[in-house]
Amino acid sequence: MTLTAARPRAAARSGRPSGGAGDRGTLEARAPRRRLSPEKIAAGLTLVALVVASVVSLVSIDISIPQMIESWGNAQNFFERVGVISFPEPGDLLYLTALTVGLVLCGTLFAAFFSVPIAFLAAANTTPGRGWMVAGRFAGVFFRAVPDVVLAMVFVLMFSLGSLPGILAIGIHSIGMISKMFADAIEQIDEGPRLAIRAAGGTTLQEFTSGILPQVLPSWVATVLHRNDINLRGSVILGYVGVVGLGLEMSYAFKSLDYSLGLGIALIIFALCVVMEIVSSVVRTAMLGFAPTRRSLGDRLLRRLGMRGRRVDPADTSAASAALARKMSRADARTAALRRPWDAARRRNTVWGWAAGLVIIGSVLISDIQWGDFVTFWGYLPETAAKFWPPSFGSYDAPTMIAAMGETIAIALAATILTIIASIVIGSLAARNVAPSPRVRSGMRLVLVSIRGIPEIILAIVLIVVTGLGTQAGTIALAIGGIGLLGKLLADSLEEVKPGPEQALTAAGASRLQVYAGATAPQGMKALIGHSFYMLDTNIRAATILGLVGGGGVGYFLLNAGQGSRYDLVTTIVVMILVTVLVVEALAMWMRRVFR
Amino acid sequence: MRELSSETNTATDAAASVIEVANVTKTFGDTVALNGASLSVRRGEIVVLLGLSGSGKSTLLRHLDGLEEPDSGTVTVLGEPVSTLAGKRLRALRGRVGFIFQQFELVPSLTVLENVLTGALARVSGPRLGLWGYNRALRLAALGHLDRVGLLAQAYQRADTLSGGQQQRVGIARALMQNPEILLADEPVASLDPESSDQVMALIREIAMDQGLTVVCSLHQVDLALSWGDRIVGLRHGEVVLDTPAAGLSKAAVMEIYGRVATTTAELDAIATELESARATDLIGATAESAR
Amino acid sequence: MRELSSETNTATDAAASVIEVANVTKTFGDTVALNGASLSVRRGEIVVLLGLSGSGKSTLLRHLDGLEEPDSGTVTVLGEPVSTLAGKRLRALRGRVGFIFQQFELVPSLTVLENVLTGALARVSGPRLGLWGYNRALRLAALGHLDRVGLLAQAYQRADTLSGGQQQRVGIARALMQNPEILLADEPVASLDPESSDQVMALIREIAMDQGLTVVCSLHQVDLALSWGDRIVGLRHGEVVLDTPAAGLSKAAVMEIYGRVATTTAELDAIATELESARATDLIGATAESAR
Amino acid sequence: ATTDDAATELDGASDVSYAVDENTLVFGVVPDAVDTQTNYQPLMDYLSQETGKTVEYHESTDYAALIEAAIAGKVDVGSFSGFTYLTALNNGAEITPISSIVTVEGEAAGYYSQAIVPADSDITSLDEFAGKKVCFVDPSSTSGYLFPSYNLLEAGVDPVEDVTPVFAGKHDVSVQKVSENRECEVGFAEDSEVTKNPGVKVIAETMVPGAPIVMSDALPAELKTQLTELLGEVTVDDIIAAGIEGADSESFRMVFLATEPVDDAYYDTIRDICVKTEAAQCES
Ligand SMILES: Nc1ncnc2c1ncn2[C@@H]1O[C@H](COP(=O)(O)OP(=O)(O)OP(=O)(O)O)[C@@H](O)[C@H]1O
Ligand SMILES: Nc1ncnc2c1ncn2[C@@H]1O[C@H](COP(=O)(O)OP(=O)(O)OP(=O)(O)O)[C@@H](O)[C@H]1O
Ligand SMILES: [Mg+2]
Ligand SMILES: [Mg+2]
Repeated sequence: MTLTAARPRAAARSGRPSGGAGDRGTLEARAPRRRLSPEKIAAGLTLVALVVASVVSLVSIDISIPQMIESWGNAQNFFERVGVISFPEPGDLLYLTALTVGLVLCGTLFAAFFSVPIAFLAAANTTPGRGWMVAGRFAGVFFRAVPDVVLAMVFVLMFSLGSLPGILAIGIHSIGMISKMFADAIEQIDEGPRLAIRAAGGTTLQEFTSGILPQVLPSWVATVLHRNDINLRGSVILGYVGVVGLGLEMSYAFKSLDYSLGLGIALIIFALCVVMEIVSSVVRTAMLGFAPTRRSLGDRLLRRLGMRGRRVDPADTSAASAALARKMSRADARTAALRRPWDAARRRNTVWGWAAGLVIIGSVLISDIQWGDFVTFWGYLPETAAKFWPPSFGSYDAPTMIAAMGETIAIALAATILTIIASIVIGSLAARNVAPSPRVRSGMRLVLVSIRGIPEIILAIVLIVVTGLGTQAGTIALAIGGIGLLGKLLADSLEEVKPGPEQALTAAGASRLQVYAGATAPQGMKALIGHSFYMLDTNIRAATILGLVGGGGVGYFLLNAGQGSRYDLVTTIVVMILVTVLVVEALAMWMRRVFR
Repeated sequence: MRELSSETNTATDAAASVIEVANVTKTFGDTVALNGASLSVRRGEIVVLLGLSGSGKSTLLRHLDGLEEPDSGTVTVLGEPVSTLAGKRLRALRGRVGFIFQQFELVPSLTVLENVLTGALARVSGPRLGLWGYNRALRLAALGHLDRVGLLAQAYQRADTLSGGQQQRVGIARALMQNPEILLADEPVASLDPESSDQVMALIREIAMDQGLTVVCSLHQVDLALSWGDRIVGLRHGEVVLDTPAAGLSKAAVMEIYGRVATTTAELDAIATELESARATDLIGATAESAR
Repeated sequence: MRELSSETNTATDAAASVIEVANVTKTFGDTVALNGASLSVRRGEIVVLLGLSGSGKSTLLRHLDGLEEPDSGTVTVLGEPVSTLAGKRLRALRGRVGFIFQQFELVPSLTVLENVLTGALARVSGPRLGLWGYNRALRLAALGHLDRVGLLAQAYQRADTLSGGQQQRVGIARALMQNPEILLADEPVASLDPESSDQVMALIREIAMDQGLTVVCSLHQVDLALSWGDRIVGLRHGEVVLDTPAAGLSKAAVMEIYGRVATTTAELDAIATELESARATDLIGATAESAR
Repeated sequence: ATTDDAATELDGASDVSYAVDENTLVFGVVPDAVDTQTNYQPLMDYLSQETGKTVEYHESTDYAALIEAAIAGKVDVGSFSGFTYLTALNNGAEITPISSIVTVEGEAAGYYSQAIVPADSDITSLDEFAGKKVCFVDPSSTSGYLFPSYNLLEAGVDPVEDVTPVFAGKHDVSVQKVSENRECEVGFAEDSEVTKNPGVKVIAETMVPGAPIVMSDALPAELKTQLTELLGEVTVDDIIAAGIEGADSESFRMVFLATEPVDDAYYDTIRDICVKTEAAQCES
């Protein structure tokens, strides 16, 4: 022992380079200099510039808190007039709900299906080439630049009134978000496992299904259910294809100032969104391999259904397996192992799988799709397409439109910066690995889904009556609404980071906040950047809420042009939005690459 | 530590013992990872855990830092009941206990230096972002630790671009950065060449001697275990099957921990034939059934 | 192989050589990972790469499977110019070459069995989803490989819940699942206990003998290298500094690869004393300071 | 909410208020009818120039939003549909109509809700709509549902029981679906969309009262008088004469030719419809 104990110094001191003593001067002198790449500096400066621009817009919008407080009485008056919440007839309600959910789900799944190849092309680490990547990203931006309302207006001219044009409108527009989120998730994977499959001689497709898909699936499930939530709330567009769904009923109620009924329907939609949030949470928990916390909502649900695995007596199993080992030959043991045991996980997966399958089949059935339209719609295509070309400014002129675009960007920037600040707090606390307790997480998730559940028109009215019409109300409305989106995206992304480094910091005695700043945030940085730019993108396209509050902007013109069937003007505005959003997307890609 | 001696009065010198594991059992689903394991470690001791892959070494170490909760049994570290501790007190305890992870668990997108600096988090208050969140003294100390493990030149490299052994050494530097009283090391030299292994073990030994650091370390290299450890603890199926001073222990004696006495080829063949014939007779029915 | 002999005519018996690395250099930023490395491996040979942590072992192995592109130099494997190969031919080649990763690189959310089955992807066409995407014969083969590495009982466990050594063995089973002609193993037993290490190395050796498998394997355990390797290749700073048959090689000779010649006990003691005194004087201040 | 000057003056004297402040006029608009390219800027400039106040012009897409703004006193001057005007009144908005905008040379303010059939159809009257698939726009549309319902009821056809209603969502879709004679055999839409499609012919029409320009009763009396003078009977030529830039343009003429004064009674037709059809929109 003494000998070995003496050895250390010799070894330790002969450490790598110029073995000298560890005094401060030489240590510092020997340490390499930190160098920042020029690209990183440029990207950093761009970010700073964007933040400054956002703050400037925010200041110029001149949000006056005292005035809002002064006018708060108006909001109270409004709520007093709302009265007691009421609901449609139960029979009607059930049918409306089933129909709406069915249609919307079909649309979302349609989008999810087509988003996979687009995401594959658009993700930097799976794309076959730069050209494909640009094309994939372009497709995503294009589909989300055309509002679903406009798509519905157009499709109804080519298809019969009914579910099909609605599903297509929802579906095609949703590809824009889903394909982007899918692609971003692919870019965030751990490359190792995929490399292993490449090393085994797997094809690109096999790399994808075996190495990438299992890693992105939790995120994809979250995205699809989140999009379904958005589409459900936006189901008013089904009105344009002659389908009366929940969204349209709600819209009628609000139009006739029947707030009590409108809020009743909003409550139903909210409940549906809560259900989807729970499903999302449960499925992700299982897929991400989180140890189930007894208090989580999903877990309680599972236990109610009796699907939590039975506690196995250790003595029992070890004896059993020993007996098994003794009795069986190797070959038999292997054959026996071909049968996957029905453990808790497998039972759970099977039940969820069947449930999902049934819901999907039910959705297709209730949608009552007129498949024949796929044959006939081609005839309408040239005529409809001709309406969009050549683009024109209608009765407006270019400067008006460009000014509107500028106004849109300013509002979007201002709203985004507010949203980011709030979402980082709420979204982080809604992540299982950041929240101090499951209760806080559930609470924050509820806050997020509730924010999403506030009908736009109610949010708009409350803001109008306290701030007046215009950009002030528009910015605040966007900022509040955005928290529901960004907060959720952020929470989900944070839950997907690798738990190991967090655990290492915990083991070093770091506080919760320190673990967050030291391990969770650096791993989630890429996602935060991506999602924040997506938020900006969404705000630039946000037309409805700005339209409601008289906030102006180019999106309002777009909706009006669609409403007035001025498709040549629609083309012009879509192109303007497209170009802007493409710039945002390009910036996002750059940032994500630099700050990976 | 006073509490400890009254609570868990084991055969060893309790007054000086800084780690007390009593009858800890832990199962994951159907897997029994620890099965009534007990262990007592005195201050300044270097205890080496040996055992087959999957025998529960990592699980035991994780219990010592409160990273797992035992199904039953108690874990007491530095006088604190780890398994029931929470919040500030648990953090404070963890700050005094360094942990070197088998899979390194570095933050991949941070630089090596930043990773090492996170080891100092228990000593600073509030969250730290980036390198400049830490003061100069801490940065220098971190560079010192990096130098000690031979990675000064890599200080500003991203952690995920390091070689396996380099990553492992960053993990070691991070744990040392804590200035721990107890070091829990889960196969700290598995990815290191013999030279670097020796250096690291020597470094750990040196700190143990100088500062009374207590070390519990799982190792796969019996030679290293015998030359650097004060005590060898053998685990098998989550049970402690050996607990003896390292001095004078022979390698052959240690190898018995691994359960399978080296079998000859002839013996192996015999077993194979026996199994083959067993399969051919009574078991076929059973298998066919279970395969259905 | 006929192509190969005409293309890269090295000093070794080219006709039988299945791996030819000629003058490969690879830098990452400022780091020179490989510096004109050359290597030639004959069919059925077991070559062990030794070298300090960071000396370029993993990088060299990755070049052999086309996972890195050399800055200069050529790599020829099974007669194919790996570094310029792409698409179908590269995939076909990779299908014939198994790779065991230092960091395992399992798909964390998949079961162990599914992970092993991905080793068969080159043999099936089209994407596979889930367990039932593979036919019974493949599943049985995968279970066989799992059994061989002692993990049959863990077949349906999620890969990320395995112990370190268990994960490593899954990586080995996956590579074996390929029925490779060449096995590139990056520290395949680093996380394994001596018993399991020996078993795994014996298994590899057995396959090499029976089926003419060629193995290039990086190891940190010199003993293992000497007992299982046919040839030892030493790397230092990305250069090949030793390339010699293992038979008859002494451990001390091998240790020289690690740069520092093994010192005698007397010498060590002298150095220790010297350092001790140095620490006692001027260095104490520095230590105290850096600890603050 | 009456046109009685004395009453308004009394109101005004007791609590005068502006949406923002005394130097600003907030003009809120919800585009009525289908042509939503509401290029009212020259009118705003005119108003600003004549009153010496800054005019804030806000276009909203939703009647409810503007009604609530009006109720909360957050608009000074506004323009929305006739129906909306009544709804706003019913919900407690204190507003007074001034005038309505004329967009077609030689015609009165307002537009037409037309009953249409395919061009080759031999249906000539509304009572023949019974038992048919009838295209409406949507249940909240004035000219696309409420007026048609009223007209059908007058013709002895129950718009819910006696026909198969189809909601097309938009006026042009309603016209197109009728012209195809597949999903809808007959239908209703607004005149401006009907004229665009030669595939349909009009068999009946009803004039829908034009959207009123209203002002808040809370404004001071002299300002209300001034607004009534400025907006009551103004033509595009008056605005051009006042030297407003951009007024002499095609795009402005398209949406604004002149205003004609209207009063509360002008909307009695709609009140009548409310009673007859028991439309949800009319309830408060
Ligand atoms: N992607 C990369 N970016 C930057 N440097 C890299 C990258 N990959 C490897 N290196 C550097 O190249 C050198 C050789 O790495 P390599 O992984 O080949 O070492 P190794 O011999 O396998 O070491 P070990 O035994 O520790 O695994 C190391 O200094 C490493 O930091
Ligand atoms: N989260 C988990 N879920 C299920 N099983 C687990 C989990 N963690 C560990 N196990 C199982 O517990 C057993 C002990 O694992 P442990 O990691 O303690 O082994 P170990 O002795 O460290 O092995 P190695 O030397 O291979 O690292 C293993 O069989 C492992 O599969
Ligand atoms: Mg372990
Ligand atoms: Mg390596």
